Amino acid sequence: MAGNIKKLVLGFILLGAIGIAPRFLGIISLNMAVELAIGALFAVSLNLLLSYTGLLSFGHALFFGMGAYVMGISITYMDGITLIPAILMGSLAAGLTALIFTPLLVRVTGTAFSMLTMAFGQLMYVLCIKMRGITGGEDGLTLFDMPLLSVPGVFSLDMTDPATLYYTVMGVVLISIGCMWYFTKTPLGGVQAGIRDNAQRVEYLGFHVSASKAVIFIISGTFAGLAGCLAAIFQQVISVDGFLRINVSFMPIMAIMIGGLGHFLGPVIGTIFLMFLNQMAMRYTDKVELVFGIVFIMVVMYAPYGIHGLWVKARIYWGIFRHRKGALGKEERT
Amino acid sequence: MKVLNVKGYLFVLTLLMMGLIFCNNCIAFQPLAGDIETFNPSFQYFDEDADDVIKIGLLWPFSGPAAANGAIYWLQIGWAVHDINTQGGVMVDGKQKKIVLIKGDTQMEPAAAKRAAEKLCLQDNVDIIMGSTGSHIAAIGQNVAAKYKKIFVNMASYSDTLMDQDKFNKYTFRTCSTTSMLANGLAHFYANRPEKDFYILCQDYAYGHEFAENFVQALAQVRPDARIVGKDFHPLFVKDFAPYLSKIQGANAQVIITADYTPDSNNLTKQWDQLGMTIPLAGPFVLNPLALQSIGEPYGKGFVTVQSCLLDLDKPGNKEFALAWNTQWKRWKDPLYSTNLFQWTGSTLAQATIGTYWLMHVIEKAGELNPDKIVATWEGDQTIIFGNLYSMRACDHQAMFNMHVSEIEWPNDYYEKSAGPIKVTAIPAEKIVPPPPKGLKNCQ
Amino acid sequence: MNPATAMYIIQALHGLAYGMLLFLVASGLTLIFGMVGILNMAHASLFMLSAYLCYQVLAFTNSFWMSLFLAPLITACLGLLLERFFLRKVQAHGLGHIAELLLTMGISMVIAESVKSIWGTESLVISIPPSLDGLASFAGIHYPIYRLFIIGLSFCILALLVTVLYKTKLGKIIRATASDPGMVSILGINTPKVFAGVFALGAWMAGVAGVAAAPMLTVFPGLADQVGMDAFVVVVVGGLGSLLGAFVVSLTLGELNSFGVQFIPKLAPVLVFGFMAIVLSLKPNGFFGEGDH
Amino acid sequence: MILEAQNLHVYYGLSHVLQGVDLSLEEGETLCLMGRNGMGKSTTLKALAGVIKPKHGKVTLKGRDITGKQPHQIARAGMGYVPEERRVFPNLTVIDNLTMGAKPPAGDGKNQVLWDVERVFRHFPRLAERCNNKGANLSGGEQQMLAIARALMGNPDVLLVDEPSEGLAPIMVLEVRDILAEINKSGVSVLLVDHNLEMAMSLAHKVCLMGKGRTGYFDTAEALQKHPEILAKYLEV
Repeated sequence: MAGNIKKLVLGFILLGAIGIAPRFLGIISLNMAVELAIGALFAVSLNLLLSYTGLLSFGHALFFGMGAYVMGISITYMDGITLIPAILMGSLAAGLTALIFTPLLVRVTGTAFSMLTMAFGQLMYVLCIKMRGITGGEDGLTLFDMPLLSVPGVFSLDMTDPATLYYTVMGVVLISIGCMWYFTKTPLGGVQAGIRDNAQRVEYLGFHVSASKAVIFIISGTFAGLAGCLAAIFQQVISVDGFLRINVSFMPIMAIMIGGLGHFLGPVIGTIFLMFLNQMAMRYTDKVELVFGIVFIMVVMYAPYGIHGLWVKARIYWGIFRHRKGALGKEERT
Repeated sequence: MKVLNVKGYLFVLTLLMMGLIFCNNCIAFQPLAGDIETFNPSFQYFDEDADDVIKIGLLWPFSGPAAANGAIYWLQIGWAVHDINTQGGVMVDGKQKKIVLIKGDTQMEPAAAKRAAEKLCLQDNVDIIMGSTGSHIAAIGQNVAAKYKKIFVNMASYSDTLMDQDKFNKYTFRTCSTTSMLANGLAHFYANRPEKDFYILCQDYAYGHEFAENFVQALAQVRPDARIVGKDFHPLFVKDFAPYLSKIQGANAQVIITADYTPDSNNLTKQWDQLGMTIPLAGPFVLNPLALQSIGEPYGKGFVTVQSCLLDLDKPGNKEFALAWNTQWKRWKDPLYSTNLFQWTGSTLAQATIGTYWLMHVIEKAGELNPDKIVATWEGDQTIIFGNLYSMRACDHQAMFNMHVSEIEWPNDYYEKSAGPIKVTAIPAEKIVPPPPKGLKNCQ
Repeated sequence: MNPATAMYIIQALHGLAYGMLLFLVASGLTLIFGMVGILNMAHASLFMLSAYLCYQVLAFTNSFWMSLFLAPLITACLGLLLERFFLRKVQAHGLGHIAELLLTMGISMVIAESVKSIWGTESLVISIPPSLDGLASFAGIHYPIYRLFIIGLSFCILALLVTVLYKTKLGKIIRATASDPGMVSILGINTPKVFAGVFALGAWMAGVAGVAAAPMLTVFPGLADQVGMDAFVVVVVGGLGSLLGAFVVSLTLGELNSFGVQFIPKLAPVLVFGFMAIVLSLKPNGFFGEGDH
Repeated sequence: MILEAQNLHVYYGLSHVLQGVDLSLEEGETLCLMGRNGMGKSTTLKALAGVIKPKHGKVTLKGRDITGKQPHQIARAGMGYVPEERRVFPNLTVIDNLTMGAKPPAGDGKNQVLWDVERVFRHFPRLAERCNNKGANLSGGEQQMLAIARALMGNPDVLLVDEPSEGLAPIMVLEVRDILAEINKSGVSVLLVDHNLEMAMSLAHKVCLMGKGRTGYFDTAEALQKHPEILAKYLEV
């Protein structure tokens, strides 16, 4: 109970900090926070799949890009559309793509699943380049005339203003992550961990493994699509390199690994760490890839459960240390 | 009239000289007049904290897979900046100001590019941004720059649509050519040549298609009897060009028109040689010293290259620059810059240098760093650098200059051991520059 | 000869040359996967490194044959070290494929960046050795000798590999280890040593491919990604761990590529990934894949 | 004493599976380990073969301490192990399955007749018939024979056999029993785990009964047959 209150207080402090941040941060830091939040949402959506069903997707950029492209295309070709329907269309399109692929995907596991997702991701990448007429090819779509995020007569927000963008993205990301967290606590969400550990047992419990996998795959895809929409709004350019390349799929995997596999908020920590690392590396050297490579190797070798794992370990050691100290203290007293 | 006439050049040159005599303050620097011997591309030092400097942000990939590209522009712009700095700098606000270059690493990724551009604008507080390879990156760069009212000088992105009515903003200038200028230049070159069967082999993306379309259109106008015997678009970074080349051989083409750049162009040249082909390649990037060196004698003799600033060693200004560059190159030890690729300047390797000199001339003419003043000064500005005339079209901010086409010669007296362009044909700007986009309001 | 027939023959040869080169890279990758269950993302980097080493050895000794001997040897040693000091330790964590994936990706980044620092970012000049330069002519067809050499070399290595795997006791041990390493260990065989050996063998083959490719392709820091993706597709479509699958799919991709260019150039880039997506949709473990790893 | 285990403790994660197993096998004997399901019989064999590491305890083979050694080291020291699942290599032919693990006996092997393919085929005529078939194409009984034969090719001094009769037709059980008897007669000590009481009793010189991760009753087979109530206590559900 005390732990819960502590967490609640911590949450409120964090929320407050996010709320007042624009007063203290410059545009650069604000934009970095936006980028971070989008990256975190994308990584959490992938983590939903990875940590809770043990399915590693190598082609999650497919959904990220699908969301962005559908949103971008609807803005470019549909006159007078506002942002909210465009975003909805983007996310739903990503979810729909996931739905279309589910019959193929749910029947495979392990490496085959990773390979199949990668194949579709790459296929989408190539197709987007080929369909130059709609997607703009390598140059992509530019959204320099961003429509307003508005409900007519209620409110209207300008997404080119950094602070407004910041609040909007933060709000959407927090709500989305909250939704996903809530999902993991529902009975169906609980089953996902079961699928990862022992698919057969889940079948015995009366849940259909394939259907459960399909549901989580679609949810994960939809939120990845939403992250893509936000990224497109932020960057104002939707290009294959920025949204569909294989690196885009790898980044959230890295974030999950670094943050800590199997922990819901691990990817958020991982995204923050990667962002920070990128900034530091850029400041001091041109060899950003070298720094990243070495960090990945170190993480896998010495902290296989990422930052969260290190934290747990540290707590255990701290516990042992305190226990010993306490014992010592008692001895002294007696 | 194929070559711009010499009298015209002399006239403008005289005017310029007279201007120098009468107005000492107007132009404080001259290209190549500085202490270029102390220039070292690997260790360019800029005193960023000094007061009264002109800060220029470079928006290029300096890390990641495309880092080589950033290095090329870092060298070119650094050259001009070093030259100007050692002459005391640029006369602005009544003071001689030195130039400081600040890297903004795009990593060739849109997200990183946006971050880098914003950092340049807001944190480093640069006065001007130069960029950028990759038209999607350049689009982001010019958009961010316009948002914070910074001049953006596009020196490396050729896409015609980058300055169309949707993307144009008044703070962006393009000093390099567009894809259609390159293609038109090449087509005009073939107007009076015997070859008439062409095969087009381009990269399968916007740039390649744009080039091919423009070439075909221009060729149809200047050479109605020419035939396009085949057209292929290959994906970026092809491993093996052999299937394409064998197909071309079967099509009985006389020239292969290709807009490919490295590494595709290198690979193409290499495998062209391995298959024992004799049909010459023609395009903007076929003059790559590394690729030509690797195929051995006769080093791609007969290839045709088209470039905005192909240096003509018969021309005084050009020759000076080329020789100064070559002398310097012999001293560069860093593997980044010591390869044959950098042995001679010209073609892609001179474009940004010239653009930098031009920009500095404009700043000096404007006399202040206020972006609106610079915009007003640059629009319609004309200048001569290394003997070539450059003018800025006011309505869409596209640089206008002659396009240069040449056959590659070997052996030759000028380029030590390597192949090079000898008799350069200048295609006059008015023939090749596309009409300005109609939607822009100044263009009507 | 009839030009059409000549075209078919030449395009088939082009496909064979590239397909066999691809097979050299992919077979090492699939061998390692079949044995150790690791999808080695650094494999293509070893291939690239070997191409660069070929350049360096050429610069020192001016002998292509020397570099064909030395460069693969160095990459094999490097592979051995990677297995011994990195992968084996990570496998002991028991985190499964994702950890190995991240590790090998990290290694590939380090290799790529080291290559850039040592040899620069521009493409290197590696000419075809004089003894293999020029065209061979038969029945009115002219074909580059070097490409024929690549085809021959690849077949030699394929023959060597098949002999070792199917005719020697070592081969039996390797194949048995691929299916059940625990049981092999129970029979008194030091499986970690077998793993290391196979890893080194795979790296060696990547090395040979690197040297063979160096004069034919462009040696630049993106070479790993360029060929790596194709090799990856081959391994996945052919069935992870299946040598036969790698062979069949390499040749299929090679021929698909050259005849695709000849007849349906517009679809050529989509072809590879479309092929992969379709095959995997129908057979998730690839053409010749055996169960799930 | 050719094989001896003292106070073995094994954990699977947090569950304490073996809680003190003591065993001893005399040279040339067959010892049968019996008990109900889940009492740790297979685990004991695995711990002896080195497939899992005991947390406490000591195992000696021919007087040498082999505790905590790698499986291949233990095999080289003279231990043969036929796992419950047989684990025949499916992609190798019968003959390849046999030859890949063949090795000379540990030590000097002075009073042993060497096992080679010929001798194995004499004992297992069924395998000789199918010598070029893939492991995956064998029937259950043939796989069991192959697994035993494969272990013999390593010329072990001690053979651990886990549930050889499981899932076999009665006629095959008899065949397997005869083979095990022959093997034992040829000088190999056998440690057998099996549910088939009849077969176990006909083979075993000694019997060890296990309950809840511990060894309990340990005596000769004849002695046990006089006390059916003990057998009932350990074996009946």
